[in-house]
Amino acid sequence: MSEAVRFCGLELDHRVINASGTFDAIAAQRVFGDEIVLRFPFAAFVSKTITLEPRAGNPPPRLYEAPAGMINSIGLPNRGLLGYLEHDLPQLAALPVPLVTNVMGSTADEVARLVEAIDARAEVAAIELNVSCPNVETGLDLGADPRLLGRLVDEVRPLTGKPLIVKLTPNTADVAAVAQAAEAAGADAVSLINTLRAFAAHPDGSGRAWLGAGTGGLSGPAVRAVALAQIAAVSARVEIPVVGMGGIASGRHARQAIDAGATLVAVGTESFRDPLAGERVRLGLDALEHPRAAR
Amino acid sequence: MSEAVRFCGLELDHRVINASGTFDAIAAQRVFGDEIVLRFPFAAFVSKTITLEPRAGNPPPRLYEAPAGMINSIGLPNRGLLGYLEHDLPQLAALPVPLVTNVMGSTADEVARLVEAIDARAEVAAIELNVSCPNVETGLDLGADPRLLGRLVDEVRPLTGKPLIVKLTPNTADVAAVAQAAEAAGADAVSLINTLRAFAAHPDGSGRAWLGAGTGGLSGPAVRAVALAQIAAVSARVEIPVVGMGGIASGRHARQAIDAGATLVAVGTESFRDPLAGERVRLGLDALEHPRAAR
Amino acid sequence: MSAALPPDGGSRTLAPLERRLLEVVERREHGAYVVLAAEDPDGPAPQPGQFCMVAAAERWGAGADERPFLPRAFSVLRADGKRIELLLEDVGPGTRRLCELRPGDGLRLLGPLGRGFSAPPGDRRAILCGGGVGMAPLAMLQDELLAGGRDAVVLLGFRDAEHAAGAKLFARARVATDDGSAGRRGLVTELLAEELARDPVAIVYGCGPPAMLETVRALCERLEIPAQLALEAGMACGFGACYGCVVPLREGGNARVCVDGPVFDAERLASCLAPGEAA
Amino acid sequence: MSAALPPDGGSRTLAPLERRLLEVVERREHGAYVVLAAEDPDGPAPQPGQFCMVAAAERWGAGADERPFLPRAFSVLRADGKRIELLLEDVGPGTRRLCELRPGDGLRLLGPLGRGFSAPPGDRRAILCGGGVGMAPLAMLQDELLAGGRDAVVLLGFRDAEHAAGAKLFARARVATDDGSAGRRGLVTELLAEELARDPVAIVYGCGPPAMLETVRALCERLEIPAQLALEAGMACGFGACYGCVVPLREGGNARVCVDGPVFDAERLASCLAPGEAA
Ligand SMILES: Cc1cc2nc3c(=O)[nH]c(=O)nc-3n(C[C@H](O)[C@H](O)[C@H](O)COP(=O)(O)OP(=O)(O)OC[C@H]3O[C@@H](n4cnc5c(N)ncnc54)[C@H](O)[C@@H]3O)c2cc1C
Ligand SMILES: Cc1cc2nc3c(=O)[nH]c(=O)nc-3n(C[C@H](O)[C@H](O)[C@H](O)COP(=O)(O)OP(=O)(O)OC[C@H]3O[C@@H](n4cnc5c(N)ncnc54)[C@H](O)[C@@H]3O)c2cc1C
Ligand SMILES: Cc1cc2nc3c(=O)[nH]c(=O)nc-3n(C[C@H](O)[C@H](O)[C@H](O)COP(=O)(O)O)c2cc1C
Ligand SMILES: Cc1cc2nc3c(=O)[nH]c(=O)nc-3n(C[C@H](O)[C@H](O)[C@H](O)COP(=O)(O)O)c2cc1C
Ligand code: FES
Ligand code: FES
Repeated sequence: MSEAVRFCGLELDHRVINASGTFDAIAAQRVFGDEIVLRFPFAAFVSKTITLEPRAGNPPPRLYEAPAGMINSIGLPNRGLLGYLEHDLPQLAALPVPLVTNVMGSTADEVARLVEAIDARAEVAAIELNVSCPNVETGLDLGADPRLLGRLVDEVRPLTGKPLIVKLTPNTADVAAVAQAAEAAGADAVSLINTLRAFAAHPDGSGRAWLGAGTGGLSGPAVRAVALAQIAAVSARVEIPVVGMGGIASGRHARQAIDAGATLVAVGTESFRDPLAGERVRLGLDALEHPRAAR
Repeated sequence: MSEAVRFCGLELDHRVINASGTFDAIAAQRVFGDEIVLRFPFAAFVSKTITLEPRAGNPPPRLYEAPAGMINSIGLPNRGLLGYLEHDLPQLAALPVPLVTNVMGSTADEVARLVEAIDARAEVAAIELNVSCPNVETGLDLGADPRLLGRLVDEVRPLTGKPLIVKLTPNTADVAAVAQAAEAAGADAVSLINTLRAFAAHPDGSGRAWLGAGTGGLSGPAVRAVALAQIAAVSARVEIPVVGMGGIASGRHARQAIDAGATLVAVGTESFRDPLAGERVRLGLDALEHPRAAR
Repeated sequence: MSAALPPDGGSRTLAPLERRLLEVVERREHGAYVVLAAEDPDGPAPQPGQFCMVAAAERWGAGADERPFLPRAFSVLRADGKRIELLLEDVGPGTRRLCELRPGDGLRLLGPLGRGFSAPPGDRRAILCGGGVGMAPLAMLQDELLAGGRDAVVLLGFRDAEHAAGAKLFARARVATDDGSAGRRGLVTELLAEELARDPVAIVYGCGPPAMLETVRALCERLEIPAQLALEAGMACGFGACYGCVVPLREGGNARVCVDGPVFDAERLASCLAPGEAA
Repeated sequence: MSAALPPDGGSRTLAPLERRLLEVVERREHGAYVVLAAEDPDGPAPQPGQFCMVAAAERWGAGADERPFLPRAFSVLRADGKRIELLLEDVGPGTRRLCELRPGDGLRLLGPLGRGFSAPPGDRRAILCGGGVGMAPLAMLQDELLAGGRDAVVLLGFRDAEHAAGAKLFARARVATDDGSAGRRGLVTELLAEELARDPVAIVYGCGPPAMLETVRALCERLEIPAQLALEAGMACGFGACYGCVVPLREGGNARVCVDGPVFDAERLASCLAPGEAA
């Protein structure tokens, strides 16, 4: 009943995809068996962030429960580019939906090498560029400054013919300006929001940080209103499609993101509460779009 | 039992004050009578934001309930400088605690006139400068850019001998850089966080904005972890005292803000749920600091 | 016993500064409505038209979209110095949670708040006109008027018979329903127009949905009959702290419904409709 | 009936993809613990050591600090294909809310999840060693071993007699308490050391607080006795999606407790303590 949608030249069955790093299709197969493939909740699968070198991620604890949300300091653990290409990609390519590979580098050169390598793989339908990596000099997110981000996208854009989605950081003064810079440099789409920088105080009251990494990122319903504001601000200023996310937990929330200007919506934290959240969001969205048919 | 604390030369009975715009001491007297004066919940009273000219504020609806928080688009209604000086100030001066007057202007000249006029009034113990006003040219908050803010504080600093607190905007990439700029320009303290820019979707599902003003600001427990991260980031980079706020609803939360580096904490949204929230936070904080005495 | 009706809105019963933790002692259903009664030994006697900010003591929140978060405003239905009664209609997460409460459960209550109704001027006949759950503040007003030896005509409008069951909360009342399933078929404002035509030396006390109040307001304005209207508005605090509950005044500027109202002299209001809302 | 113990951890009972909405049918207290039983007609038979992610169907949230938000992990205490039992200790907002549930209330459950215990290799004697609520996954393991005609010594450690009441959940068990108010005064790991000294041809199945597990791990390592340890970790999802629940491995890198565990061969673990935590 959902309608197919075109997104950056890809034909997707519906508008609901997963947020990077919040669904592991390979692990899900170990847990749920083939059922998860037969009833895949998303119209495309976005990988977690891949870096050039393998990363162990941050020391535990990595999770903190916040009011109407959670804070994570996972730290982007991944097998690195080679491990991804050899180990993960063949399994992800077998999923019944297009594959988006999310990559991050801390320098333009690193990003370029990632993009080139992923570009060479036909199994990958699109590339998402995570620019929430802290800039080594300023400590700010790489994607916080429109000029720096524009330059980065400029450099890597020519390296791939695949759709290039820039995943913006919300920790910035003017997310729409950053989105415009990405668009001007040739991005095919932008996605937002990533997590809000947040601190989790140790429950023992000692004032120490709870998370192994010190700080983390806030996600879930608590950030939804911030996400909608940023999605609306960006959509008003760019022509390229927007992937909206941040606290989406129902069809109604998805509808709100679409009304704010998003073409696709991504479900993140809500999948932790319910592995079929993506399907639930899609069905809810369908019911809102075709209220009669849903009865 | 609470210990007195020095803050910018002021002697305060304890560490808990109100967040600007979230407590109206004059209205509270109409509702609760003298009881609110006899049992004033805060160690200092911060006025709502005063502007040069009277403002009616935004059209209703002005409130939206969000997960673990709320979004407001009150729009800083106030009688304007003259109305404040004539009507509000005499009543606020009768409160049993020092008075902080919060002011905002959209140009340096406006701010200067406000600061000069308030400086002339002995009843006012300190001035808080709200820099979350949108810059007319960029649409960004006036306080989002360290250079612009530094220049503003530079201009108005000489105009008053009273403590000058700069209330930072959280809608920026690098709040610590902005705080440093305020400090370098002579601010005596900084306060944070103000509300996060947020969108409230109409509950009727039409995609329209619910709030009369279109967008609003998110406050309450939902923003607490973001506030703690910003308080910690700022405290690590400035020497001047920090007033921490954002979702503080208990003594434990106040303790977390103080551990993150705050000297004072301010209670905002929680006062809406409980007019004595300030007292409750102070007693909770006392109990954490003197666990034995509290038994 | 409620506090006597003041001659004008200048005086009000003050609220204790503390949110009181009350115990629910009774829960009754009246058709579509729920009446919750709680023991309130320390509550001062409210004036008719005053309201309270209320939350469940336990598990306030965690409904759809993780709401409710803020307390909710409810008129005092009745209060006698020992117990307080509220009338609830389940319209969302907050009222749903409150409707779930059972005897023994706790309630957090701040109030009485706001400015209530004031006494009828001279010998004008009081006509109380309520729509739906808007009847709540009129019950105590009728009690008070009758106790003071004055007449008090009550006209109530409801969607249907299930809702009209709420009229039993009044000593006596005439009812209209949209579908005619109880009382007269039609709008309560039609009853009001007839009543005023019969005897215009009256004062109207109104509470109900915006469109109904606006009809009452316009009618009274045209007939030059005084009216006191109890408004609703989304509220965060209920005691003047947030400036969220404003209504525009005819004289210019806004008033806060929670401290300047909820009861307003109709002549001060430009319209009872929200901006952009159609009657 | 639980699923038979697999020869090694390679196989596991798969979880239905859907969170099941179950009805609580029984709630019992065993001293400091609560056992919740729910009807689970569509639940596959879990292996001993598997767990579920659980939330109350109504009002999950709105506790202190507006928590719980995420579901919580609980070992399957027992399951027979028609009903599932969980053992709860109230330690925070999530367990408190679940302990409030009464027959008729709803439960959302995803599972069985994770990799459970595997059968004792050869003819090694199974010694089940649990600390506090960590006894939960051992109950079904004992049942299964006894049903398979094997011995299963159960050693349990508790704070005091109130907690030791939980030992009644086992066919038979020896108990130690910190304060000596029930069973032997001392640590369960002392009972274990004696047991292993008596007959080292054994395999140890352990679950409990980190310090206890670490003692078990170190003891078994020293004595070169195999052990399978069921770990806990803060979890958001329980099915490998969030990477939040990791534990460092001796071989380097991290494992996810929810999909690679919760049961690990002790020799794969560097330490059962959280980084920086003292024994
Ligand atoms: C002075 C006064 C007296 C009142 N007396 C009574 C009374 O005696 N009995 C009674 O039953 N009711 C009374 N009300 C109304 C009552 O306060 C509301 O029905 C109640 O607040 C609804 O809360 P809810 O959570 O159930 O519904 P909500 O979900 O809050 O929905 C109620 C309305 O709020 C709006 N809304 C929806 N979502 C949001 C959101 N996220 N944020 C903000 N607004 C939203 C919509 O307009 C919706 O129709 C009174 C109100 C006032 C101001
Ligand atoms: C595989 C597995 C099986 C389990 N089996 C059982 C069982 O059978 N029975 C049982 O009773 N328990 C079991 N547990 C433990 C159970 O999951 C926890 O006790 C439960 O999650 C606690 O939730 P809570 O909300 O009650 O307490 P929480 O408040 O979540 O506190 C529990 C611990 O979490 C940490 N914590 C505190 N605040 C936060 C926060 N804001 N964010 C993140 N962490 C925080 C602290 O370390 C605290 O001690 C199991 C756990 C796992 C992983
Ligand atoms: C546990 C966790 C891990 C995440 N990992 C990644 C990641 O690897 N790459 C990335 O771009 N975003 C990552 N994110 C951010 C999400 O993709 C998403 O932008 C954010 O969580 C907001 O959406 P939500 O509120 O629906 O979760 C992660 C978020 C969470 C909660
Ligand atoms: C209804 C409302 C009105 C506010 N008005 C002002 C204001 O006039 N001036 C100002 O500087 N901040 C204002 N704020 C921001 C608060 O002072 C505070 O910075 C913010 O709400 C975060 O704290 P909290 O989460 O405790 O509410 C307002 C906040 C709310 C919710
Ligand atoms: S409800 Fe807050 S000012 Fe009226
Ligand atoms: S709990 Fe999410 S990966 Fe283990």
